[in-house]
Amino acid sequence: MLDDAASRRDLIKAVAQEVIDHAEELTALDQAIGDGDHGVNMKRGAEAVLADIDNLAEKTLPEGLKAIGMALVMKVGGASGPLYGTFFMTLGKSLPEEPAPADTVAAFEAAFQAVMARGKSHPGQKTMLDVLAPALECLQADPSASAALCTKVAEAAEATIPMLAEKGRASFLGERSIGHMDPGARSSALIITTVCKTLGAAGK
Amino acid sequence: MLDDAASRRDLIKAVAQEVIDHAEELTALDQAIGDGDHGVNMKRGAEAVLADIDNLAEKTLPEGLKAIGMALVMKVGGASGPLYGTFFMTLGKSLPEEPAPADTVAAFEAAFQAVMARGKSHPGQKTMLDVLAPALECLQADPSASAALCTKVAEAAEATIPMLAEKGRASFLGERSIGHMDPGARSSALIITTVCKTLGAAGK
Amino acid sequence: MKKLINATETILTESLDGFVSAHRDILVVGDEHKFVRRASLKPGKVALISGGGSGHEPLHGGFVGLGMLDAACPGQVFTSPTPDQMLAAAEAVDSGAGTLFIVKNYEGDVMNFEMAAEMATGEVMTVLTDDDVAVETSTFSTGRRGVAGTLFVEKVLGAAAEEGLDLAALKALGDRANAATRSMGVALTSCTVPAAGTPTFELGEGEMEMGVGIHGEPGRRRVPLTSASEIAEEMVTAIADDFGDKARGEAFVLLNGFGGTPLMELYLMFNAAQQLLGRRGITVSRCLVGNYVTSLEMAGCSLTVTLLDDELTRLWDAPVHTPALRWGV
Amino acid sequence: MKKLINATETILTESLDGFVSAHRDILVVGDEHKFVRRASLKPGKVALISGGGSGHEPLHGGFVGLGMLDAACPGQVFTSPTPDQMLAAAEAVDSGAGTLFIVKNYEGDVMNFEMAAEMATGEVMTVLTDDDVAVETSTFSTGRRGVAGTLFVEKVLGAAAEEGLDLAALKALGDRANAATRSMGVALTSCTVPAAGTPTFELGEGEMEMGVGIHGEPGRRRVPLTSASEIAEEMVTAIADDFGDKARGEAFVLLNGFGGTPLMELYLMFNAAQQLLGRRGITVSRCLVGNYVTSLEMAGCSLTVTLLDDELTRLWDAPVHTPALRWGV
Ligand SMILES: Nc1ncnc2c1ncn2[C@@H]1O[C@H](COP(=O)(O)OP(=O)(O)O)[C@@H](O)[C@H]1O
Ligand SMILES: Nc1ncnc2c1ncn2[C@@H]1O[C@H](COP(=O)(O)OP(=O)(O)O)[C@@H](O)[C@H]1O
Ligand SMILES: [Mg+2]
Ligand SMILES: [Mg+2]
Ligand SMILES: [Mg+2]
Ligand SMILES: [Mg+2]
Repeated sequence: MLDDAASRRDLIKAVAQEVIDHAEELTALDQAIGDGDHGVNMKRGAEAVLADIDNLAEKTLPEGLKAIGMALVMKVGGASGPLYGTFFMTLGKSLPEEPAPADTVAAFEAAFQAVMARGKSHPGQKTMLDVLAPALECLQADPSASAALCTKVAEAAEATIPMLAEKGRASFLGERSIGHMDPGARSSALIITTVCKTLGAAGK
Repeated sequence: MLDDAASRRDLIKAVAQEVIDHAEELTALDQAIGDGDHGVNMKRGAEAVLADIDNLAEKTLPEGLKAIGMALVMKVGGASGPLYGTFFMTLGKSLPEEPAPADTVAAFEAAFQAVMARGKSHPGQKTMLDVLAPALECLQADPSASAALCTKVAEAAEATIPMLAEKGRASFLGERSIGHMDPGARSSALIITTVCKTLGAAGK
Repeated sequence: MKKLINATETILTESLDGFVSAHRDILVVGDEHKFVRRASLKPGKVALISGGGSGHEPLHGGFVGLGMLDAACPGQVFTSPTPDQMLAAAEAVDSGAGTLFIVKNYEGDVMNFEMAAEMATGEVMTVLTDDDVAVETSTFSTGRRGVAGTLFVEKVLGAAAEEGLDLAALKALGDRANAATRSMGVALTSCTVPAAGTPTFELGEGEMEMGVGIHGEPGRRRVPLTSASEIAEEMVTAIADDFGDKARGEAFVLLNGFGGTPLMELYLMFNAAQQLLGRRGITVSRCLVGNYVTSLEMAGCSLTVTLLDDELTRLWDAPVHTPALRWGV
Repeated sequence: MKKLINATETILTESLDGFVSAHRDILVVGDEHKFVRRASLKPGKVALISGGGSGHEPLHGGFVGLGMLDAACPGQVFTSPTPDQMLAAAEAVDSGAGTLFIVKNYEGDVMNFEMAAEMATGEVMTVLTDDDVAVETSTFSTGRRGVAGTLFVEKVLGAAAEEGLDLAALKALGDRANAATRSMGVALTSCTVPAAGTPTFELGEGEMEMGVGIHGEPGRRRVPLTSASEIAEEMVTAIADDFGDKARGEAFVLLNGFGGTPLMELYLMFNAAQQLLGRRGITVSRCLVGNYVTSLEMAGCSLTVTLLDDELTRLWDAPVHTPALRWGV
């Protein structure tokens, strides 16, 4: 899986494009309970990754992920930059060059822990962690259950709607944060779903 | 005519009240081709006059007019303050204590000239002068033709609509000043009409 | 209308109370709020007095202090002050060397200051500013408006008065500074006079008012909103064309916000204007970017260019200590 | 969206070009517009670096210069800058005495500065500002936001660094200044992030957002617009209650405009706030009224109160020469 540059390139391309295509939706979500830049931020990161895609695809999977993480840290800014950056950098650091399914689950868990450490946060606070946590559980239950994972993350993003934000800008809203989907949860769901679909379509 | 304090008081009251009642209309006219304060300015002047009405009515007609003019100069500001102030001050300076109709016409003419001098302006430039000038003509033709005067000034104010402004803020608009009534023309018409009606109603 | 006020009748006095209190180290307010003046006057100096309708803050009150104005008379919003205000101010700050009125060329201001000058006892001269090239004078008899360039005139006159220049020389200097100055403005939104309660004009979502004045009075023409560079180009062209052959050498530039435009955009406009001026041989050697001559909350900006000579540059650089401009002290 | 721009992608760089050009006597811009810094550094002085999302101008770039910051890192509009910016800035201005980051307490800013501190080679300490009492901390774990009070912290740190205070002492001073500072804001209109193109929030004609942040992020509650005095009362009460027993004595007050409110209204609000503070035994001995920590073109204002002691007052009064604050030099 992802053992040649072309397939890595396809995956990077698909995920970046999905983020760019949903930038306005993410911004609209952030306008409701944040400061209205999440889509713009993620798009800037995705464009930076696309601009360097050939180079990134040439790298080994771990090195490529680290480089993507660093690009996000240096380009996205805001809260999501360090968080997604940390996620991908840790993923890269934790994966062997030719990962078995169990390695992927372990790396995902390490990356999830690193995001919690960076954000001083945990699931239940209406953030991207509320998508990453169930995704991890799902992977732990069955690393190859791609369809189940897609369903799970979509539900998890929806499930942030009735939550009360305790982290991120939405937390300043208190009770008024209830009733809106968390933008970071939505972007996480988009990314995970696209990864699943792209790998699934490639039959991998 | 106007030879007792009570009748002078009634006249002052009627004119000031008419201006106050039309403040919003005058402001709206000034918003279209000026800076949106003519009604506010005139109202401020009228209120200052009302606040001192007993004192003003006690004075002789010439002295009362001079005092009204001075109050307008010191309270109205803008272009209309010095112009209306000059008009009433000159009227007061030019009238004898018990004016005959011819004295009134002469005083009106003097006041009209003084406004032109103060404003460095003349009729035809889309200003209050375009009401004052036909009013003077009308008075010169027949000093007692009160109904004709009322019709005349109303028409004259209307007639400023198609004019191109060459004085006052509206002049900055150039061609775009065409199609709107001049606010100062409207306030002049209001004042003259109210004077006629009040004196007429009092049978004087 | 959404404003931080208590009542439209008391805006001016409440605001002035806050203003003089915030700057009580350098300013005092006159009886009945007729004027604000420098707390400490310089004996033997010509008194410089300006004023005009309120709503252009920091102009003029924000320019009262060492090295600039001695007093400023605030009228109601967008309405010229009245002669009693100038008379009271002149009485309070005239130290015997005469008084110079600095008046923006609007008929209301001109007539009210004129009446004050006629009534004043001491010697009075007047400098009229009329820097707004948006007004195409030839067609009308009112002449050009005095707008943001007035700041430059007040600054150099203040410096020269501090140096001891006499009344006639100051009058000549003021006329010269004004003659070296041109401005042009654009509005993206209207403003609302508090007592009127509704916007002075309406601009569509995609429109701008090119050549707007500082009272939200309409401008040259209403056109579709274009890019910052195109707007800067139109302003620079109008100003440079008006200067004609003289348009070259060192200049002072004021990129002035009307109140509702973020500083970020003003610096962006300054950047565009400076480049365009450079291409025409005008080098910006002194500048100011910010909200200095405003129209309440109107969005938009004006560009002012003054062609400098050594004397004007030296007077601009001279120390100043007012609420809105301060350096060298 | 009506803005004086060319393209949303280039606003920041074009604006920064104009900014450093207008202030080229005191500032330079770093490679790739990563930061702006003082043109002349003081050897042996602790380097003070701040930064944050753009759109709050003059904060922070406008406070770079003698007696205040050494460098500021501008992020995209309302978006924290990235660690490479702080690293590049630190490299450019660190003269060996260590670097102090001054960071407004927003998770984005905190995390990005934190990553920069982890990656930096020299010694780095951080002062977090969190003066916004609108955020009722007890219920949430993010803590209070850093808002307009940051200006005061940056000013006194700048003065103390100029005097030669070492890194640890500056960190302690910054924490103390922040702890003595409280702010509260209100918005009458929203603002529009250029890249988003639509207003961040919608407020009805008769509504205001009480306790708003400086990013147009919603506040404590949306309530009907009331009078200036009532708004001032709510702000003063929130701040004084939060100070508790300490709420007395001399204070610095910043009546800060968010960008779209005329100076006239800001002075009026200052007047109201000063009176209300006076009744509670707080005397305004130092103040600033104007647009200093803005949210693009948002209408509204914030009140900041810092309880002063002799050291803070002396440091506030010390000379400063930056684009937005200048005195004593
Ligand atoms: N401490 C945190 N831990 C986890 N996720 C967070 C945290 N703070 C913010 N987020 C996520 O980041 C998203 C906002 O990202 P973005 O809008 O790009 O940054 P900013 O809030 O700085 O404007 C939120 O929707 C939330 O999912
Ligand atoms: N030079 C002038 N001569 C005669 N009337 C004038 C002149 N300038 C202005 N006006 C009159 O004054 C009116 C405007 O008054 P107002 O709105 O109160 O003052 P301002 O124009 O200073 O805001 C105009 O409608 C016009 O009739
Ligand atoms: Mg955001
Ligand atoms: Mg008017
Ligand atoms: Mg007016
Ligand atoms: Mg943000």
